[in-house]
Amino acid sequence: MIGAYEITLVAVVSINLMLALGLNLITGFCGQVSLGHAAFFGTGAYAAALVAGGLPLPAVLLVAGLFACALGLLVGVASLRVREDFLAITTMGVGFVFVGVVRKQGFLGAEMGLTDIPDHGLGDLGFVGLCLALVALMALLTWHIKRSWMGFGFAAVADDERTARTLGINAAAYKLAAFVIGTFLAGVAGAVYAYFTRFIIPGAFGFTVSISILTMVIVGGVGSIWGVVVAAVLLTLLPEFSRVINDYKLLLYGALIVLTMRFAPGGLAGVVAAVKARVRPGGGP
Amino acid sequence: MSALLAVEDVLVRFGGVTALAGVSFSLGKGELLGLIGPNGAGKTTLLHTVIGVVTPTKGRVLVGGRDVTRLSTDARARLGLALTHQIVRPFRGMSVLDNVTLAAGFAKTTHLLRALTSVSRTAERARARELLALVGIADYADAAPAVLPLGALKRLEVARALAISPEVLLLDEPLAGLNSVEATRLAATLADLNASGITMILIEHNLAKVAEICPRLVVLDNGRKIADGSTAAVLADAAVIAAYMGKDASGRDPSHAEASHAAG
Amino acid sequence: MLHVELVLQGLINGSMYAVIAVGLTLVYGLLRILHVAHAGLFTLGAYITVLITNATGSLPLAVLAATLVVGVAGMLVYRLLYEPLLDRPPYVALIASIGLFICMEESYRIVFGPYGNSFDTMQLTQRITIGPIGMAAADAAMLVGAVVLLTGLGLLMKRTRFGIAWRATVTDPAMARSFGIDTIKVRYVNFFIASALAAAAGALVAVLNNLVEPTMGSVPSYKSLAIIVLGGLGNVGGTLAAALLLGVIEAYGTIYAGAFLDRDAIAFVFLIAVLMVRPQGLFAAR
Amino acid sequence: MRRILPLLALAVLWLMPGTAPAQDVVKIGFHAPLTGFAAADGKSARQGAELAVAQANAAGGIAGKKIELVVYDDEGKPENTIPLANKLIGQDKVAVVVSGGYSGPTRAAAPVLQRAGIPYLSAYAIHPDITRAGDFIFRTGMMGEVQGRAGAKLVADLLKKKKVVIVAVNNDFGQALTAGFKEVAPKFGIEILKEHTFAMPDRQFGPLVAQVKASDPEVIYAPGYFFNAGPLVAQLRAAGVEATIIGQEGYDSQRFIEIAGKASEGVIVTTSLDRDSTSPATRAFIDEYEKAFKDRVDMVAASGNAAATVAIAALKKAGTDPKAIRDAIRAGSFDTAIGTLSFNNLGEVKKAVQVQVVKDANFHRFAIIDDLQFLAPPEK
Repeated sequence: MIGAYEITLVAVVSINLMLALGLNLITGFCGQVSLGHAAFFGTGAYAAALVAGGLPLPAVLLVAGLFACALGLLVGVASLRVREDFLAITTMGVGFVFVGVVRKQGFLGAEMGLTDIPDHGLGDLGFVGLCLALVALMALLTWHIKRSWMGFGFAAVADDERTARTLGINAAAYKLAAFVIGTFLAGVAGAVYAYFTRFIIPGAFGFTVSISILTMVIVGGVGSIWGVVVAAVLLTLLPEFSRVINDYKLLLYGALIVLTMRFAPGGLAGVVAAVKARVRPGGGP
Repeated sequence: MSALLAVEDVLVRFGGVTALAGVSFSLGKGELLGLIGPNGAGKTTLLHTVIGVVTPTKGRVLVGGRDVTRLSTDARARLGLALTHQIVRPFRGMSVLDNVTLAAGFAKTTHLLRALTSVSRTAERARARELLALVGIADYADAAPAVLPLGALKRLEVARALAISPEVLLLDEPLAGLNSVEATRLAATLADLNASGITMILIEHNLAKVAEICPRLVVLDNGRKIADGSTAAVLADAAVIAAYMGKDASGRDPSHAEASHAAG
Repeated sequence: MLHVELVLQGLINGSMYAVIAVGLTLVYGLLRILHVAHAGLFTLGAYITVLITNATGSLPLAVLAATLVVGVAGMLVYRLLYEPLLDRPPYVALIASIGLFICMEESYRIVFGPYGNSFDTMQLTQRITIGPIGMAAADAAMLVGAVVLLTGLGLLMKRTRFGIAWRATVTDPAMARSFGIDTIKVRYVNFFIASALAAAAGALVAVLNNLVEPTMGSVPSYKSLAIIVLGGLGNVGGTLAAALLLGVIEAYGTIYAGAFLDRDAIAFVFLIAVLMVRPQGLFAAR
Repeated sequence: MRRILPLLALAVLWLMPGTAPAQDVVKIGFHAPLTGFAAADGKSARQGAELAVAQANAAGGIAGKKIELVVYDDEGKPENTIPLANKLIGQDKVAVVVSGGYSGPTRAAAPVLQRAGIPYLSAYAIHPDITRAGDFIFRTGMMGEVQGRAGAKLVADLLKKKKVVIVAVNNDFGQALTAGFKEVAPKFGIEILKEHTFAMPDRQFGPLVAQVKASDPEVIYAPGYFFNAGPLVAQLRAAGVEATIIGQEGYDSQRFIEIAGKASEGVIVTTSLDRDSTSPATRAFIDEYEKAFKDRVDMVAASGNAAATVAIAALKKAGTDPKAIRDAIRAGSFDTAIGTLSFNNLGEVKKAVQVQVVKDANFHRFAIIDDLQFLAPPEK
């Protein structure tokens, strides 16, 4: 039976899926490790909260996405300047600065947050339908990008940026494209979040959110769309199923990450690829 | 008529070390230039300056008369420069065929919007297979680079560079590490390509090989150009011999002798 | 007068950052691992210090035990987690490290409880005055402790065989091996020293706050990453300078920028601003 | 493949469903941050609520039925609390829900419970929006603003002091308290010399202490939690700052006194729990809690206990019909560990503010602010 619990759970999972798909584009496809994805998520949520009163829902989603990707473009341009090692920490810094600034701004509600975000007017099932449709759209978009020449270029940049350049690929433009598209998706996820909780507080977009999204991408297997989808669903739902072991939940979550990295650093996708290669010895190289 | 490629008074410093100390030369269309010199002479740095991986402290690089010194590597690649790496750098996450296919699709990858809207790789795959066949590694097309022997990887470098249809091919020791049969075959391939109209600069240690295929040589020693001319003339040059033989055989400028020692 | 105190307090905080971050930069310099779990070892050091002091009544004994146990724990982290991941892309070790850090924080919460622990008898409660400047004895201990530890580390790096071996290994591991340096041993010693420093920092912070908590490593975990980047990754002297500078900047930021920026964001505003002007960090990376 | 087996085993372990007892019970839903940054408060709130349930069960339960507390971890995350509230409603079929959580999760759950028509009691979250979700939502704790007002009254009326520096934790708790304090400060002629904030994870306050010292106030009004307050108070005193320090219910834990040591002596806090109360409900709570959990009581535990006590009393009176429970809460007056509670039209609690002072390493009664008109929470 599908009750309100399942429906709201699907919404939570969907939001995480949107975030993970967007980050997979940046980190998975294009190799740019970002520890600040929650900042774009938050930008979308705040933008949506501010405009939701005056605009129809599709426009709100669009505005949220655009605000997030404007910040994404800015961060992308900035991170072109820093060397690869520094990128993860620079993006982490962006996350902290975002929260640190938002929590002091009166017009963003400061610590008390923004409240009275209007109802989406779709009803519970309609809202979940919207969530699923957005997830499907984003999955399709990233799937298309992966098989397009843009995805081919991303793979080259992720693999060896300097060599990609010598083959005429404008690595900077590709990285920016990844940032812009990935953060747009995060912004849309932010709008969905705002409609879902109907109030937002700075604490909801902190470092731990960025970490958990990155964990989904990496446990799924960087770059693998289905792997990331499965990981996002599992990692979001496992704590739900394990409420009985409340106290050990986060410990097990941490252990799962450690064990995955230690024994299957390619994530779920890597495990499946390895199993496939063993099952069909002729199939692999 | 301006030269196809010109390097003017290029100075490169890394920290306190001068890697290139004011090197100039130019290259006409269709030439096959050998770039030689002892280890540490600055040959690779020179090619990297030409392709834009290294930005010179001073001096200019011109392609077809246009100053490209401030252009990015990828922009220069689009102007027709291609580089093969001395230490092979295949994309390790892609098959051999995809390595070359990607390069063959340079017209699509150049524009982001076009890249986003193009999916088909058929034409580029066909072109890539041709190139793999041309350099003689068609059999490895579906393999991962990790399983290829060095000789095949060197050829992959060449095939991939050729795939972007360059006007000037910058080859950084493509023959190093190959056995003599492989080296002879690849050298012949390169000579054929040159004959078909591709301009080349070839860094090579094996003087005999260079002498065999390059009509003209530029010699670097300790970041300076010490000779530039026809192969026969250069190989007879006392300074070149001194640079290769170590301590001065001809009583030239002592600072230079010292430098060549350091570079050795 | 206020400014003297602000600078002084900034240096005290900065020296705490320095002792934590220097260990992190040692690990990064050698292995290119962003060792987030370092902050978990810092917390472990703090817990051991408080628990053993309460059990035996001896703070020095407790600190000694903390540095030894945590040093060994650091070597175990290297052996069991990082070593098998060295040939993987760097983010694999980073994520594994984050996972380990979560596990550590949760273990502390489950084992020691969420409320935190304090010394039964507060340590170093006296007040020291030098002319017009006064500070708590605990603050002085932090400053002196940091100077002693970092000077010791400096001497170790400059004057001893290990220091030479470490620097050689960092510069060129293959070359170091060909000179007969046991680079594997260097790694273990490196983890021991870095982790022992973290434990010492934990002990000092425990004394300073009279409070150790499961989550006390959270802020150091990310702030020390910012510091080692500012210091030029792997540059020990640069890390020290960046830590002290950040301490002072935060001290001023807390007072004068508090209305529009969170204190924890100051470090990153500073970091991003610096990286835009000097992409290699405040002090050149090696 | 063999390497993956431990992972699978782990996953299976994780997925094992909780087994709810099948016998006839009355369920009270409960959520609190059991993991994450607020785990300490989560644990206290949970123990407080569990104690209330255990005591009620020992006294025969509700009409012969046992009470079961269904506990979930909200992790302090609003978005997680929405499905969780729905689960409590739809699957656990609870009659009433108690929040032992912070404002974010409680704000998220309130509209869900309101829509489902399940009464919801917030134990100590301070955000004004919580009760605005509707008539099924109640708060047994004080609103931040109300407590802030009480703080100002304490400074001016009871201590007769004027020059104040505010040093507040940078979150909704600190912001609400500061707002309440500042709202009435002019009326009392209080002069606010400076206002600073610190972050929740901060334990080192050197620069703030230096600044406070330079401002030379008579009173330091410092909203925060025991883990901030312990080091803050110790560092203020170590720096020779003699001003009176006013804390709030966030300080109200024995841990504060342990951390700050001697420096905690004389610190005055506004809170809900009166350690010197002679009320049987309060005495029973303090004694039973310390016996059951081998730990000293704190404000959060008392608040969790009080909210659960109200829920149980309403269940006893009204049975398990949610509307009847709501009406019982609305109309009733409840004797709890934190005093006698009744509710206004908005569902906000009407009660006195306890002022406690630290003396000889224990909290003791300093005063009670019971001007209910002055303390009146908003009705809308």
